[in-house]
Amino acid sequence: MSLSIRHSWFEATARQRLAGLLDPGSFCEFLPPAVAQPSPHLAQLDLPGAFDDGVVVGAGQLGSRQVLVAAQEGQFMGGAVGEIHGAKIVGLLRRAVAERPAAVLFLIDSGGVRLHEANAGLIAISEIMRAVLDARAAGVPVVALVGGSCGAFGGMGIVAKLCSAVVMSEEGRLALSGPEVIETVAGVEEFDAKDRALVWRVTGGKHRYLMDDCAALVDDDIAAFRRGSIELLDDWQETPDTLARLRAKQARLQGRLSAYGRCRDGLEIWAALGISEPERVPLLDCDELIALKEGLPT
Amino acid sequence: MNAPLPRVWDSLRQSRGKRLERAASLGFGKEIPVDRIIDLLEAVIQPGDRVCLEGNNQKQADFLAESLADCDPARINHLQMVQSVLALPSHVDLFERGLASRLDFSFSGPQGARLAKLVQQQRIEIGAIHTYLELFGRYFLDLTPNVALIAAQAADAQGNLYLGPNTEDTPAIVEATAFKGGIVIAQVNERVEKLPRVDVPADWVDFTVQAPRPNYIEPLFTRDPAQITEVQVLMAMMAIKGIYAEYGVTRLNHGIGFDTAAIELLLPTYAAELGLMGKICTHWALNPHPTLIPAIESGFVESVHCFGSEVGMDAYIAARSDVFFTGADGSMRSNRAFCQTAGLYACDMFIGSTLQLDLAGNSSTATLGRITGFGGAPNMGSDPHGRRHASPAWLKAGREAYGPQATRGRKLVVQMVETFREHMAPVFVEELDAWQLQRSMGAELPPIMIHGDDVSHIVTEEGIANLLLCRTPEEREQAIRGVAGFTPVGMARDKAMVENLRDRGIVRRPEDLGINPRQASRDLLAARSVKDLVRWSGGLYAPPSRFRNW
Amino acid sequence: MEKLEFKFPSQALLAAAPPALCGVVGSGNLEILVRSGVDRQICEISVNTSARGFGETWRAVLATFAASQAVGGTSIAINDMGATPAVVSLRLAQALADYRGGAQ
Amino acid sequence: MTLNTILDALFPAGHAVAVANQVLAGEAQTALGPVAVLGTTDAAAIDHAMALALAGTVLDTVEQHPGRPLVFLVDTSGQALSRSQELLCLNGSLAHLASCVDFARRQGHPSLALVTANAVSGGFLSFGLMADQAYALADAQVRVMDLRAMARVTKIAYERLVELAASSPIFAPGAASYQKMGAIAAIWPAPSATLLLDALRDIAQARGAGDQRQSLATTRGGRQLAAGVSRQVEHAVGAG
Repeated sequence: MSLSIRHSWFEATARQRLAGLLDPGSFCEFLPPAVAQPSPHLAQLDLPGAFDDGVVVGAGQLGSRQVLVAAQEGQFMGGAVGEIHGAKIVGLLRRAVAERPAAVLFLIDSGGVRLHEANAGLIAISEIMRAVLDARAAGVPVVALVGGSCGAFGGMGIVAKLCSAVVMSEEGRLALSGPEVIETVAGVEEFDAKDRALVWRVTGGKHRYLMDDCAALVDDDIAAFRRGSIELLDDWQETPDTLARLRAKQARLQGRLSAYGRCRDGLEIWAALGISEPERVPLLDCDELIALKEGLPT
Repeated sequence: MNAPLPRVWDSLRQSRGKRLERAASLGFGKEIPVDRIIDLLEAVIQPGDRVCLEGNNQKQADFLAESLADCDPARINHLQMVQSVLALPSHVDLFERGLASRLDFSFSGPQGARLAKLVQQQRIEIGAIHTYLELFGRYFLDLTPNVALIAAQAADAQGNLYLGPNTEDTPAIVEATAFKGGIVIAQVNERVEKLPRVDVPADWVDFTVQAPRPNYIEPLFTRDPAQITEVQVLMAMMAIKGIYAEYGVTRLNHGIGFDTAAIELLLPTYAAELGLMGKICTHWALNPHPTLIPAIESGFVESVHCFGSEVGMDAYIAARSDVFFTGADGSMRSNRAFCQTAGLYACDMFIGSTLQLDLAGNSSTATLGRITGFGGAPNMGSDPHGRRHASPAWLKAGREAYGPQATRGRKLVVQMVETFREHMAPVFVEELDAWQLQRSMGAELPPIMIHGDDVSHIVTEEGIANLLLCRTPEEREQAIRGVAGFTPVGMARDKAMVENLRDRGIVRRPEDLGINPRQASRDLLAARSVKDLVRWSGGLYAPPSRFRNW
Repeated sequence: MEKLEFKFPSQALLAAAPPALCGVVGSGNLEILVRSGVDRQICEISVNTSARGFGETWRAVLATFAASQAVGGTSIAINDMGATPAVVSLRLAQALADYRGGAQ
Repeated sequence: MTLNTILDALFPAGHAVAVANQVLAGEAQTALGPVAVLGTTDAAAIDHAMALALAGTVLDTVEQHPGRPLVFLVDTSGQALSRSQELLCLNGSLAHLASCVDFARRQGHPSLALVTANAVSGGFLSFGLMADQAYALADAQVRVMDLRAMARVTKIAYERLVELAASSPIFAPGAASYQKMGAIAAIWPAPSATLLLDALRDIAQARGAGDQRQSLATTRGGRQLAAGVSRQVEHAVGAG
């Protein structure tokens, strides 16, 4: 059965994702573990660090295109951004401006700021935001791949949406505040974080795809992320933002807010989009959902 | 000589009649309005009654439990509760509020800590902590309920009941109560004109009440494959190759932990590659574990009889009626009493996990400050000396235990544990916490779940110890130390003796079984997520929301 | 957190190789970095672990590893987040295999 | 300090700033000419409507007043916490706002942010920290999370965090930490037209220099590692 040859992106480590995403043997790591130091800030708080501080950066090839890559490790401190972690990503994006690779692939798997290094993390995310926009302004597409167990939350949710495009799996989540945070502050009636089906109807890949918040939806499979990224870059032309484009985006966001601003569940929006059996959406496989979206009235 | 006093021979029937009269005088018919349930309970229950409150492993008569707890302790008190599982806060409220004083039960799970406190305060008298079969047995001997409060899926106008897939303990409870002058009250989720099938006939049921919300069912048997570790995969490989294959185990029961879930998920992959399809794991006494779906779909499994059902499995079970026991209506019927009997007498193997093991192989899940009980594990995890039918696995184990001239076989009772639990708590200990618990509770026996003399094998990440082949208590102890890894118990092993046991095949390492630990990859699991299980089921399995990530 | 340093005599590993990393510093898990060391007859191991008070257990697990495998001439660094000895042993075997693989 | 007090102090030559839904928009006069004034008040929790209103003002300024400086007054408690906001991808609207501020920079609009009261995480990221330079009033609260909440989430003793916060700007809340860390250019004792003018001149002079926060952090001893690590990655030899 084909199930057994699937290599889940959700489950894989950052290094396993890179190994399967890039052309075999093409990856070369910058600042690899053997020459790196774990975060001194974690050590100060009596916590063990990781040699790569939870992010792997380097260069490689994707379908023979030269690319730069950054992959966050969701299993280490929730992929959260600390001083070294953030600085590695910033350095990679600056390198992209100088080197002009075919793309930067950003494998996001992060809850946002690492609280143990809160200020360093927040500022680093701000620097990453500026650096992503600098790379894009230099004509280098930055593609966010979101399908890890930590999703893309907090500042990393903002970073993902600053990228040229987002490729997601159904398992991926993309949002600002985590459901647990909303539940803690606003109560379980506002958001029951344990109702995982609801969490995914609000933040998951399928909903984001139906709402055009991600450009491509792929299966939870490393090979599918690879195919999805190659196909996306095949057709991609990175062009600088213009006033007209930002105005159009502003209008689209305004329109969407007035149309769906009162909705509280993906089911309501999907029905409003013209999907006849919205409750079936979570059960559809990736191809079925893509076909469903193509058939929707525009 | 004086004439003997005339004895009344139908006092139970008379008592039942009076209770029913009291109910009738308050205007109650068979169908009780939901807002008058407390009036009914106070009318038919008397102080000192033995009351069975249906609390199963999964299905709970939760509305009746809460209603009973809200009754007036001045009118209802000194109840003797008999129930298999004490799972809900309201079950303990009965004792805290002075309605009940004595308890016979099997398992308390989440209420274990509150229960222990009540015992220490001497506000509860525990008759005994039973296994399921013992408790059911005593329902028909000396613990027969005066009143049974049960849960059913639906009732029709006559009062016939449909129990749904989670039949569980209901048939045993109703049979004991209804045929010994007792009163049976059922909470139902719905009233329907026509039931899918009749599980309990109307004349065994005195009253029904439609509960304000469906009875609670705990998804107790759903294990997310995503949480299975490589170490569990390694142990599962060892168990399959070193025990299932060698004994040809076809009839079995599994525990509910991740260790055995790993075995279930290796059947379509690793076991199939070893050519074991059709040779092992064909007939099961088991709840419908979602992790068994890939093995069923691969053709490994011929039959599964269930203690209860599992949330989300109904459509799948209905569509696989060759495998599961289903009624003419297509839906499943489970039965804990029969399935426990199958587990005790008809299975060749029980395999499960535990929290602690001592040097004699005794195991316990008891921890200090909690009285959790046993459930059904000791029934399944014991060698029934009354068994007489033979099977290859049973005979082989018997020859290992008693020599080539053995006149009986032996059940395989396997304990499968990692040497350390989380937070580095060693599983192997010199003395079980159960002994300290016995002392602090003043109990007659320590709460040992599976006795060491019933255990045939222990599987850890370090290897398999075959206790059947041990000939002296010393050998047994060293065999256990020999698989106890880096726990203090393991490090205190006699290395030479363990190596000697290894030469005799009593202790076997992964490499002795031809297994390289590095092959133990999660890639071997037929499903690595709950979503994979849904895919295997062809979309028939509908997991509860908390197990989804889509 | 506790820092532990060990040196074990071990049969010399034949070839030095590029560093190899295995595992992740996640809950109940650890990462192991294997590099070539100085002394061909010694395996040096340094451990950063979140769990205090298990020095002797670490010594036993690592000594068993160094005695059963030829790892002389390697320097091994471990960052640990509460892995059990079973996981530690498995990761050590994987890390060593990765390191040896890199030598070919 | 009321918004009007702040506006009067910053723009004695005159200002016309309207507040709607906690979002301010308008213009003011300075010795360097007119500037656009925008931002949030009363510890606004930024939601879609606020983010889009701010982005709209930025785009209007770019279209109607090429080169006009943008002055952001920042008072935000973070982002709106609700299911309906997340359902419409709140991070997307915050990203849109950030990209509009960045677009204005590329179109030659100098930008300055002044934290007047609160600057917290997501709300701060989307516009305050996107400006060319950020400043803070002396009593402003700048942080990701207060130490008690941080202790709860990280399960590190509050007392230990307080002790470390005294010496480490890495996680200690406060504008001074952010100044050391390179994200706040200077702390102003009070809103001042002179300081504002100086700042606008500095920003105009430094145009095109790019994001200097890492090197500032090194100079000020706040982040000792970031600049070096980024440089190492930027210039690592890409050998296989």
